[in-house]
Amino acid sequence: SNQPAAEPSAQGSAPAPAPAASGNDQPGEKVVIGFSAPAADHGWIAAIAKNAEAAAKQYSDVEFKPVEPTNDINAQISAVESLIAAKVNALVILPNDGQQLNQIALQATAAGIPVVNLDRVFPDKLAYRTWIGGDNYGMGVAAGHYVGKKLKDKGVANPVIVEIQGIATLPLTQDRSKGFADALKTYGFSVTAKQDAQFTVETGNKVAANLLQAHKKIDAMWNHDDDQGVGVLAAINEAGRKEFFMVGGAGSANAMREIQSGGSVLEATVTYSPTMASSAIKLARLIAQGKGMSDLVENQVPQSITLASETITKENVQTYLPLGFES
Amino acid sequence: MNGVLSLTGRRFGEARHLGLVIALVLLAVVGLVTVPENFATASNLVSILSLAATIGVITVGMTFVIIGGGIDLSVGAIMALASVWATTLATQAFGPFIMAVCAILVGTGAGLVNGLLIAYGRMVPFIATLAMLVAARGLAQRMSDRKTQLIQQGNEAIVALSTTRVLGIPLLVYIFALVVAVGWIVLNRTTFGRRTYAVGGNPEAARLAGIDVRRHTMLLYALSGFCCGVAAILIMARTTTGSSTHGDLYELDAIAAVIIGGTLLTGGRGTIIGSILGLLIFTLITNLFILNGLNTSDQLVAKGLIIVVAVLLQRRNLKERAT
Amino acid sequence: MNGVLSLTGRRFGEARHLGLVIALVLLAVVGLVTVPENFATASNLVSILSLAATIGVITVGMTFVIIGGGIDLSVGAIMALASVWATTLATQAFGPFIMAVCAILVGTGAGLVNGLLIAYGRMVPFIATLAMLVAARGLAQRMSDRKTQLIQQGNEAIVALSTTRVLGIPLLVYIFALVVAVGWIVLNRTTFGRRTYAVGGNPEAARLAGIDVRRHTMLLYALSGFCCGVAAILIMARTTTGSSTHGDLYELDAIAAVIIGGTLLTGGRGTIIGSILGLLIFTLITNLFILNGLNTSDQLVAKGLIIVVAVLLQRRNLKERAT
Amino acid sequence: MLIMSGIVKQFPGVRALDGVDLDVRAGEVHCLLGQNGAGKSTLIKVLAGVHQPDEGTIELNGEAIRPSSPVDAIRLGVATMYQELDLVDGLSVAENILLGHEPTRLGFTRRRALRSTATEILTRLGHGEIKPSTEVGRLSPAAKQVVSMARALSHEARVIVMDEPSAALAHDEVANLFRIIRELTSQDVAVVYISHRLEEIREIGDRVTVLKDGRTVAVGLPARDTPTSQVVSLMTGRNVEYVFPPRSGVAPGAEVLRVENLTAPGVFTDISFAVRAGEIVGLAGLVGSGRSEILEAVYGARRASGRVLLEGASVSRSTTKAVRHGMGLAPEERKAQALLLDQSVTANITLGSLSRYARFGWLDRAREDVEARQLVETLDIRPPDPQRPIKTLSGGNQQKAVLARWLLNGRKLLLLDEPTRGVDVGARAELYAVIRKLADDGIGVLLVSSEVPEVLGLADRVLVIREGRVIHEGAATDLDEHAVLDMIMEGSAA
Ligand SMILES: Nc1ncnc2c1ncn2[C@@H]1O[C@H](COP(=O)(O)OP(=O)(O)OP(=O)(O)O)[C@@H](O)[C@H]1O
Ligand SMILES: Nc1ncnc2c1ncn2[C@@H]1O[C@H](COP(=O)(O)OP(=O)(O)OP(=O)(O)O)[C@@H](O)[C@H]1O
Ligand SMILES: [Mg+2]
Ligand SMILES: [Mg+2]
Repeated sequence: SNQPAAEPSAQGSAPAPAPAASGNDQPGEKVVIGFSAPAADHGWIAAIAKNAEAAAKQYSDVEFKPVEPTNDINAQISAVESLIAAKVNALVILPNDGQQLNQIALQATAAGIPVVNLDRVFPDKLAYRTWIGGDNYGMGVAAGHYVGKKLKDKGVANPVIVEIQGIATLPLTQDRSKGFADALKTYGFSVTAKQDAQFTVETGNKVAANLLQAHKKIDAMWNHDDDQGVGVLAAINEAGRKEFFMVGGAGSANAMREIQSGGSVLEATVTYSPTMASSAIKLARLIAQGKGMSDLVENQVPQSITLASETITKENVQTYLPLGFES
Repeated sequence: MNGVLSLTGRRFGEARHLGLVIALVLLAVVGLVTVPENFATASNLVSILSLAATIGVITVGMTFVIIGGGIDLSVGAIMALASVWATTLATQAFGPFIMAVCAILVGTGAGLVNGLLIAYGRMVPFIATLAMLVAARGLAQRMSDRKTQLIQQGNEAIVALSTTRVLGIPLLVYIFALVVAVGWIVLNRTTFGRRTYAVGGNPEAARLAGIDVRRHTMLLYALSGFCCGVAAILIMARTTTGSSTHGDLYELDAIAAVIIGGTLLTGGRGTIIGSILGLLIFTLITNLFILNGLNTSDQLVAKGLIIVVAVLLQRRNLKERAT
Repeated sequence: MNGVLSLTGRRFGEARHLGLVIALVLLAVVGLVTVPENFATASNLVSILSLAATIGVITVGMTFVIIGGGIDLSVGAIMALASVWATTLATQAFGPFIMAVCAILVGTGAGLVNGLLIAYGRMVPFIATLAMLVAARGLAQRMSDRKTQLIQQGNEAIVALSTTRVLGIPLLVYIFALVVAVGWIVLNRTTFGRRTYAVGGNPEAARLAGIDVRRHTMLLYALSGFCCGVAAILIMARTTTGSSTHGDLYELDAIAAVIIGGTLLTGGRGTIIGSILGLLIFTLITNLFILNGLNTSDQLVAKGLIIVVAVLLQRRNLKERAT
Repeated sequence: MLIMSGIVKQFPGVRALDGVDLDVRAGEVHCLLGQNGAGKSTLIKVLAGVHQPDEGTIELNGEAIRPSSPVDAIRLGVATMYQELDLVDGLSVAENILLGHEPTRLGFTRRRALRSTATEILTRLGHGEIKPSTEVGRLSPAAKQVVSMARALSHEARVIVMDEPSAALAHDEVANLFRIIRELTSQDVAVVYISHRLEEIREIGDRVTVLKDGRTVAVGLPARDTPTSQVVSLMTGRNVEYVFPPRSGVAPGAEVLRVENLTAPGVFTDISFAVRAGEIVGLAGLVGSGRSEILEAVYGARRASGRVLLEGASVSRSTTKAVRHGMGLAPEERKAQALLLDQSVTANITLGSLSRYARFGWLDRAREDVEARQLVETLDIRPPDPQRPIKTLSGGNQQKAVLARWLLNGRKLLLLDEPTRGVDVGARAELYAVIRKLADDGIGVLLVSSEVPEVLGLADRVLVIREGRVIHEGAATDLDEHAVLDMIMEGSAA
């Protein structure tokens, strides 16, 4: 059958992309899509890889060619080099660092291979055909508004706001923090303390345990990443602290369940959905086949697509739960 | 004359730890001065010990391995594998006790494989345990499908190790203390422990004295794996999860603690107490930084400097004693 | 008699490398079988060498340090620091040549600090270079404000090392080859190299033979730092950036390559060729995985197994020769 | 009681044992003689289960045995003191003595039993003053030798093998050792005794087996009655005069070395003396009297107050400078202090004079090889292959290579610490000749030896050291062995 499979994965972690209304999903010319991403030692990144693969499987005209995920820039460059050498029809790249892979993406483009830049952006627009990704700044803003509004409503003066970042050297972390700070500023608040963790449960736990010792009374906490959030929550429970509320980030299924059940300090999370990988594969296919997005008027796929960061709370968690990824 | 010699011998040991104790005290003073209201609280001290517990258990095993002339790079990965194995839904169905047993068995088993490769396959410990590091992490990822595995309802007994307190101290700190105590006794009071010094200090002499050096070496790695299994239980308790990302770079921290504690990488010398003091220094440094709100980059620079100063201080102290 | 003896002596050396060569050949065969159309292409071979170049340069320095009885955990961090320092806007204003000089000076300087701490401060190499690892990464983060620093227009000459090809091979591969060749010559044909073996093999004997062991030790770390500086230039060329995240865990890879190449961690023995062969094995493994598009977790497991098999194979080969 | 016959052991490239026979009776001291590299140590390692023989049989009390590991041999009643000290530095004296068969209960060491057993053995050895709790790494070489001996005695052995036990011992210690050996033999224990000192063989031995080039050349010679010349010619295949080379009679030249008030607290005090060109000055003293330390301090390898002048100029205290100014030291413990075990003989010989073969740091390996080869021939280092890793040479041949290191380039002053330790009779005579020739060529030599006859026979002038002080200085010809021993011992009992 040439129709996309109805249910892509039993796990449910890769949401089934809705079939396009037009004939875009009809099989076209056969294309090979190369895919390179960081190593999947993180729930979100793992979901990215899975979603990409699941999306590709839906099309009989797509040959999916992933390369070894790695966290070493040097090796990722080498991996993309090998994809260029294999003359794939389109490339989907989630770079470890957009700036550092810019050069190789330029080479790919120069070799006539359209590059779909996933999430972490290449600084040079010549380096990619289309960018699709999340809105890190917007994510910070969403969290900032939730925290700011809630504290304002409560009438807290000089609140203690604590921020647990992800990997500090990633540009996305800096964007998130900036959005958070900017949004808080509109309420006249600022971040009291921030520390960075490594996107893992254990580092989240360690940083949180120490932060809780540093601040005996906290009003609100934003944790950038729901993966490490599991560890953060464990530390909070261990310390028996309940006086504050917490906002998560990314939107893992686990965090959503926690929000849904209530009774936890975790009240909300702001999304950064790995579904973007499914879309990226779809876009790469369309570009390689020279098609446009059928819901749009344009004949070609747009140059950039930014996902909105949404705020999930107890009220709307029901609708988001199916999209949550297992961290 | 001989009396003097053996006396200096004992003083020497004390002086070695004295340097570490001085460094710890200095750090504590820094804490008291910079964050008086938060540092010397009972809850902060408990928090420091809880943070040190997981890696502390691993450090005990590592001390044995290094005194025995080896090195174990795979500790963090083995701990991750054990934590994942113990938290699969299949294992969790058997309840918390079996989960704990499973973690320990997996850890010991992986350690045993290390030991076999090194003792009987005659692989260099660095390479064998590096291979184990890579393979165990891969296996842990496969088993967990790269997902963090939550401890299910009904198995909270595991998490209780972290949340239940006796005399205000979480159970896992007691476990840590127990492992240290048993480690000390085994190292100092049993033939197994004493022979570890011989196997590490002069394997040829040990062999000539009739010790089965290979078997002993194998057991040392199994012991280290066992400690990783125990550590897996503790990390599961603390984070309420099993995950292939647990214990990242623990090997470096554990080895550093052992070496700063006065154990030579060449084997044959060292103490458990020294390793634990070394580890507490590292834990205390991190705690102080976060209490003071330093950012990570500055933390790193300061950490490097503190390590250098602590070691030079310790050396100075030693030298004064020696002359 | 003499002829036979020295022949076996030489054969022994060859046999050691032979094991590595066999492992390489086997991996190549796997490549030819699994991805015939992509593996044996010129562009893939060039790609392998480019990938190996950065860490290869570091491995040369590491070989010296380890033969000299030490260890250098700070290589990756020093490379990162050198790359960041060389790509600050202030440095970039002086043009590509000064940038390169700056990278080398920073690398050598950091290595010198290691050397001073170890040789004259008498710190254990493991701890001193661990402190440098931590501090250099922290400093690199501070300098770069944790941001990736792009090479500006006008300084593309640096990037050209990666993009310009002579006879189809990028310049940086030539630099790699040059460093290996010079390293080999220094180790095998100069007094410095000979003394390195002496200092690592028996420092007391070296001292009593009139070698200034401390000075030599210091120079070894400076040399390693110098190699990190050169590696920084190469990584800047390849990534077009300086970053505090460059070279993460390179220390493990470099040490592993050196040890798999037959150099003992205890010092006094080893070859540059062995180290480079060891490194190529690791690089080839990665390349094969890339080409085959294996799933990550399986790759890790396979990598662990391959390392074990390669080493056991090598040992077996040695043993056959010996008896 | 113990019969080894037709033992063959092949190492890569060397046939170390080529059909050796040994026949030891209960209650006797059976001496094993042979040149350096003859295969003595290898033979006893075969007996001790360290090496497996390629051919041959071993019979103990009429039973064929084939010890496959050291544990095996120990269980069969064969205890061994190896030539190279094999102790564990990080463990205590008591733990070293009983290593491998510690008294235990449920895996726990019975520490009191451990200590008392060790004390008992040490007391039996006449060294009750060595504390069982001392860390072995902190003992002097001599004390380590005692511990090593104690370990061999700790087993219920029927055969005790001693490989050059006296090499690191001084005169009174050797007497002590002999007392122990007699005690053992009176209990019907057989002792296999290896030494290069023929006078010891004569004193303690019952029968002698002589090895040459991995073969037995004489069995069961009576130790006391066989003439020395016969033993030596059996060992070497030629006649060697075990004599010291004649002193030249030329008056010594200008002062090469002057040492003034050299003091290292607790080790030696107020040492002053001079060495002239062409003169050999010997330091005599008990083990532990501080002679090695004096040598090291002169060489700049050990901190001490006072002045050291080389040809009138003060030398700063570093070994590098010492070597540059023309000194050379052949240290006492060759394995720990002198050798690069993994390296070739050549690399070991040229280590002290690398710059001689280098231009701008570039080594001229051909020249290096030629000169090393010459020295290997001059000193008769066997096997005569300079490319061989030095660790595969026998102990005595290694010692020769250590000496060779300083014969390469014009030294002004040589410091020799026990230069003939473990060197066989024939080679010894050659070494004496070499040392004398060096002096005749105008080099100053400072010699430390625990063998008083050696000091007296070789040196021109002798300093007697006791407890870190010079108690006598005078011409060697004015002294005899008894006079020196009296001076050395006097007061040492207190
Ligand atoms: N492990 C080894 N590998 C290779 N050759 C060896 C080894 N051990 C000993 N040999 C060689 O075997 C021969 C006999 O050595 P052995 O140590 O038994 O001599 P020895 O009689 O004890 O001499 P010495 O009096 O100098 O101690 C020598 O030629 C030596 O080089
Ligand atoms: N590492 C050490 N620590 C403390 N004291 C030491 C150490 N080494 C040697 N000594 C002491 O220094 C003194 C001299 O030692 P040593 O045995 O080397 O003297 P020696 O005259 O050279 O004897 P030998 O005949 O053994 O060479 C002894 O009292 C000894 O106990
Ligand atoms: Mg011998
Ligand atoms: Mg001495």
